[in-house]
Amino acid sequence: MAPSLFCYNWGVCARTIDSLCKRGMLYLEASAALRRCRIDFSTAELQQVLRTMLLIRLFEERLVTEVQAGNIPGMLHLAVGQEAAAAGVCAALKPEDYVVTTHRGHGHVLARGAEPWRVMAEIFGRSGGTCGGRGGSMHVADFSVGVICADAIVGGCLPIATGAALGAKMRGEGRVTACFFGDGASNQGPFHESLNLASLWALPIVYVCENNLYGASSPARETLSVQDVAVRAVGYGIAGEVVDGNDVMAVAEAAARAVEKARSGQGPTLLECKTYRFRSHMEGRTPASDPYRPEAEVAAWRERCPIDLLQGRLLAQGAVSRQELEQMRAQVATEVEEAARKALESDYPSPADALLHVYAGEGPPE
Amino acid sequence: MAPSLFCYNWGVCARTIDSLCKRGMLYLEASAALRRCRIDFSTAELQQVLRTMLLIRLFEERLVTEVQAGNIPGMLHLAVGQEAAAAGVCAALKPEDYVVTTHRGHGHVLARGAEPWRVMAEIFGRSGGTCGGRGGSMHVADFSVGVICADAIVGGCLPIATGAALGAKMRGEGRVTACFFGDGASNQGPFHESLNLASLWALPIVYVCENNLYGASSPARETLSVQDVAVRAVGYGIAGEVVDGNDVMAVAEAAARAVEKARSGQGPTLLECKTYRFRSHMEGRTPASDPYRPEAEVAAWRERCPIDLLQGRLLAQGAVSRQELEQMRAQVATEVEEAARKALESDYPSPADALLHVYAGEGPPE
Amino acid sequence: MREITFAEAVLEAIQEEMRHDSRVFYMGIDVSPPGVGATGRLRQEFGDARVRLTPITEATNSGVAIGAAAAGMRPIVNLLICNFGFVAFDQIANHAANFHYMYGGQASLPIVYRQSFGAGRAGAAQHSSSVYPSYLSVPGLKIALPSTPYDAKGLMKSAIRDDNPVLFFEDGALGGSTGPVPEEEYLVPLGRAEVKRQGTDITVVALGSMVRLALEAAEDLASDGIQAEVLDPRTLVPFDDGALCRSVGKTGCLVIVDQSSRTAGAAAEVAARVCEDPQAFAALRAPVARVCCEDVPIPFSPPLERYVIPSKEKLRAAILRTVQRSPA
Amino acid sequence: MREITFAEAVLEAIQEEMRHDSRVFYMGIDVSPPGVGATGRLRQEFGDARVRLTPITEATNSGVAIGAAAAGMRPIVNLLICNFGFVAFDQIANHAANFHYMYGGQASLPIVYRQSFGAGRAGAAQHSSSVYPSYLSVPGLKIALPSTPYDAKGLMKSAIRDDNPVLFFEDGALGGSTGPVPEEEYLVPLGRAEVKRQGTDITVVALGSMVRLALEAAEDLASDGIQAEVLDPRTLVPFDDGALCRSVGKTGCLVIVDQSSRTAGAAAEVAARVCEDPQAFAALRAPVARVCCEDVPIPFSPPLERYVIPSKEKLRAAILRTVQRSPA
Ligand SMILES: Cc1ncc(C[n+]2csc(CCOP(=O)(O)OP(=O)(O)O)c2C)c(N)n1
Ligand SMILES: Cc1ncc(C[n+]2csc(CCOP(=O)(O)OP(=O)(O)O)c2C)c(N)n1
Ligand SMILES: [Mg+2]
Ligand SMILES: [Mg+2]
Repeated sequence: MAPSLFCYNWGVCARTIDSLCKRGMLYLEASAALRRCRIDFSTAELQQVLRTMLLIRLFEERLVTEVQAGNIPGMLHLAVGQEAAAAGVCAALKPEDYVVTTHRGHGHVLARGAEPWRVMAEIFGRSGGTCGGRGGSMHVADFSVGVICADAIVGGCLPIATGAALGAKMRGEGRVTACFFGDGASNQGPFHESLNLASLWALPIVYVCENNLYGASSPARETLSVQDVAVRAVGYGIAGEVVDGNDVMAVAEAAARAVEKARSGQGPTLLECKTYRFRSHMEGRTPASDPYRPEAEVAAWRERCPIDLLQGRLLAQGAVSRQELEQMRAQVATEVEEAARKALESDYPSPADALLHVYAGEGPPE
Repeated sequence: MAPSLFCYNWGVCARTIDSLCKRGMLYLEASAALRRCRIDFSTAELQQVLRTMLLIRLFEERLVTEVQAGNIPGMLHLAVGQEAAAAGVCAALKPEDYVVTTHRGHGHVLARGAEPWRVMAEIFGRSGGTCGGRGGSMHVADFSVGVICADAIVGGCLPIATGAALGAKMRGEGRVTACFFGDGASNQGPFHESLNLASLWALPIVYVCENNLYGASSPARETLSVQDVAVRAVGYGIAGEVVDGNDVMAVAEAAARAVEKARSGQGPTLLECKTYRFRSHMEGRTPASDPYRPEAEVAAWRERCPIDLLQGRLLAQGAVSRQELEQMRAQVATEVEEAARKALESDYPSPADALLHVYAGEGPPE
Repeated sequence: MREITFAEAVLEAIQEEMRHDSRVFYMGIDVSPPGVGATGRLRQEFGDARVRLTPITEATNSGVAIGAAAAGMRPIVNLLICNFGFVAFDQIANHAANFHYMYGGQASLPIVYRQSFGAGRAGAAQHSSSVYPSYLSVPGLKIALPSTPYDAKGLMKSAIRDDNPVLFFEDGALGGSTGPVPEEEYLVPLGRAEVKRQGTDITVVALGSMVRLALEAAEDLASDGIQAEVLDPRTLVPFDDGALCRSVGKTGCLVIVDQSSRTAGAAAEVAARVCEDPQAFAALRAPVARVCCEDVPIPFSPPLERYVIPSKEKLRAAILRTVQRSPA
Repeated sequence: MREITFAEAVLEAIQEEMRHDSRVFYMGIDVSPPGVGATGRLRQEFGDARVRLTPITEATNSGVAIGAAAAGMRPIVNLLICNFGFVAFDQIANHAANFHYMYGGQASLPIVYRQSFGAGRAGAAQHSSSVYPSYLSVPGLKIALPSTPYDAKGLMKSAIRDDNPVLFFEDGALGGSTGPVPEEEYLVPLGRAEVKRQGTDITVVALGSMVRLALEAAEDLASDGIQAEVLDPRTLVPFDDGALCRSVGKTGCLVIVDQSSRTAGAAAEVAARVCEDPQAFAALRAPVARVCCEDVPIPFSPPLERYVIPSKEKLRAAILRTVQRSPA
């Protein structure tokens, strides 16, 4: 039987988010709860986290250009605005840990340290991509950095992540698995089944729900029967926690607690990051400002850009100067430029290779 | 958004059950909480409920004889010991309400007033059966008494019941749906998805979990990550309640509350009845006293036979005499005898009829 | 006659049937706010109660339709891309398909499950499959798969009026394609194939967007003196055996072009039906050919994807090979 | 040679492979307490960590196997009756099947999914299906379907050692049947059919318990002067095309007897393979016959059930009809 500890850590800040979310909006200034985190991070660490968020942002903004230039086949789901969840959670992981993600996974694989050009090449369908161009934007797995699944069936990744955690536990490797998914996915059956199992078996896993308030065009208020996904932890006797998902320090702190718990054998945590995507569900399909999202809501969340929040805080603390920030941004921009160039130089895979790798350990099917 | 009322009504009695369940056992004498119910039922009603339980019991005991006589093909799952949940919940329903059940559904369809001989004929595979012999023991649906589904895929009946509730609501018929399922089913994805949806749409449905502490040979303590299934109501913002499932008055009272709530548009309830089956998961397969269940546990629950409990109470109250009880039992025994006779007289369907009814509104497939 | 798109035609069918029968309702994860997009239009006309936005729970949505149908409604469920429908496979194959039969005909289930399918748009392996073969072996389901706006509208109306669960497969490549659709009401019955082009030398059975491919290939080959007959089954269940066997009886040659996998795809069943029919078999003068998706998950990268899906060139080659193999 | 049951043979295979490779583990809803029954024996030997009792969550169990395999383990998942496996269809068809390919070969998934199938025991529609055709059209899965204890053990061992998801279908009618199984270790490779009886007049392709039916029918017919060759594919994916076409090339007649549905069942694919192979097709002298389950959900009542499933009489009739139709 799993430990039936339930710590529904919902701080002042989260409560504010909640009451604002109820009205479909969120206005939030730096609160006491936000400031509290400062002490736990070194300046170097914070700079690293900021750099990760910047990389994700500029990488994805580049994708907007590239999709317009016709370089990206298929569907493209960006996480612009949600960088704090990716950067914060991954900051709490070790290199040997596993990450499982979804159709909206560029940020996660970049935060794990994948080579940006290979991720971009994958999105372009090139042979240099992390999956040799077979997966594309929705499937940017990169096993070399522990991202062992990028799954585009909503809810489908949770059992797989749970299995990775089981495998790690059985092998006694001390690895933790972080499983990213959306608010929409939290209504799917596999969410329920996976959390039940992880609780029973005290698996080393952190379920990270990026609650961006929408599943495609569906508002969570019409599809999710509770205010907070995290409250569902009660139903599995595990820890649940809501954090401000745009506050990378809050995310990192909560993630560090959950990861530590998982690694020390105390089982899973359900960590909910309240956040928002600045762009459409999918590039191209719907206008950037979706008809289903009130303009004021979008604007309010844009005000709470996770990158601006952290930069503002670092500046206020005197931990960085404006000049250093500009320098960092310029470096990252160059890196992204370089990634795009290299990705575009990579060839398309040769057509007949399509018949390879259907089965492991074999050539093409006869 | 659904009403987020949560009333986790866990009375003295339930708490006792809980702590005993934790040790895999339950000893319980009539408690204050049990006695409290008395006032709400007329003697006539209680006698009716008792009669229903007796019918189910004697009917199923007859099936044991019949299976040994070779009259029952296939698998046979009995609910001997669980009669209070069926009788109590159905006592709270109106004739036009819907009931959805599982592989262990004889009690539910009988409690709804199905003709016993037709249910038995179905179990024997005869043409007089409620489904003409096509369903058998695991599928004893009888639409004439509102049992519109008897489903043998664990968890599969919950979405269907939810749909019936939606249909009733859309048609504005004021019907309530009662959906029976087991503790095992509560871990399946459709449980989660269905409760979420029913909450969002405030559907007129009562989810009745008969927690008999085992799913086939699996103890709930190894497969269910929480003590009480009902606590999962929290995750959907609906009411959850645990009752002593062997106390038919407690069940009926809680069910009446939940049904009333559903009928008046206040949405679903998750009602958990703690109970126990006296016999094996399946007749024949494993010995009657299963190797996986401690003998003392079985004995303790047998002490708490729901029929004995109610009879004892009625006698203590002076609401019935021993003689009346014996008379009732004799009447029911005759009824069951009659049912078996009639069922055995019913022909097997003629083989070529197997090709009928694949599609509605058509003859056999060409 | 006016021309409308395939997607419009399907929507019109739903709209008309919803007007015509108040028991018909729509549910799915794709329902937009009132007024926005196609489903938004439906929502505006019929209200939130009859055009229901659901959570992303395909399994439960499919089961809810069963219960609602048993309670007297006539639901239409949109599962969107057919790979998502696999999440609901149990509800459809174990529950919906068996319900009427298992309960001895006590109730019928008038349900339409919409699903889109097909590759060619870089959707990768989880968004590009053509999964109807997996349902084809499940008795109790009907399966429609139209190739034109006209058929789409007529079949959707029949599907909604049918008292059984009907899987309605929409070829993703056709959504924006246009074709003539009369203003006045009509139905296309389930179970009736259509010869989309008359021919004498070879029968090409084609489904969905493959019909257009087949028609183009047939036109090309006409100049080589080969007259291909293009037969569109339109529904896979019920299947119009008569039309198939008549055509093959006439031409003596059979090629099937289909987007589902070569192994155990829809083409296998078509081939089997011809080979077990004594007349059709007797008429068959050359081996049957299947032009299908290669037996691989659909790859993302466009050059790879193009390589594994059926093309006019592959079809043309298969037709030529088959005709050449047939002793005149 | 000693004789053991089919069920024992499968268990022995699992036991041996678990001893041989510590990454192999077992999970399912059927795991009994240590010592009780077959899985209880496994649990006693290998402990709770390697023989894991799960909740009744087939979808998640199947997905957990994917993750565990990606993390270096070699899981065996028991889904029990194949209808329950439909609950896991998404995880198997959308995830397990695509994983290796979609991620460009970065990882392999050595998983065995056990499922039992078949009618004849009054299990009714939700416990009697033979669902392998639904997976047959999904590339990326292998499918084994043994007919004897010998094959069961040898194929299970190969399946466990294979680096791909293998669906292992066990015919429910065979569990208690016995047959010779050597004490010493051996493997039966995936993808190799076996001629279970030599014959010259007709090829009978049979799967699972239908092999015994076919052998009996063949013996009966031998006295009528008809020599039937009984071919057991043993695995459906990979499929031994060579063996099939060789046999039909020799006999010129083909009957397939299978418990899955007539429409789009395994028999359709077997028929299609023969009809598209130029040599085999040229040899074919009579229409192909399918002796399968009727296209109905399996009814509960035994007289109804017997009517819809394949029988020796139906097979015998089909063989006779086919041979009579073939011009000598
Ligand atoms: C099973 C399934 N149903 C539907 C879809 C289509 N779809 C892709 S993303 C998406 C929204 C998912 O919402 P959420 O889980 O909140 O993640 P987000 O996109 O917001 O990151 C939908 C409906 C899908 N991919 N899989
Ligand atoms: C999806 C599925 N998996 C497994 C089974 C086999 N099975 C039949 S009943 C049962 C136990 C169900 O347990 P529970 O839900 O607690 O109901 P109970 O039998 O105790 O009434 C199992 C595992 C099934 N019928 N369906
Ligand atoms: Mg979301
Ligand atoms: Mg139970």
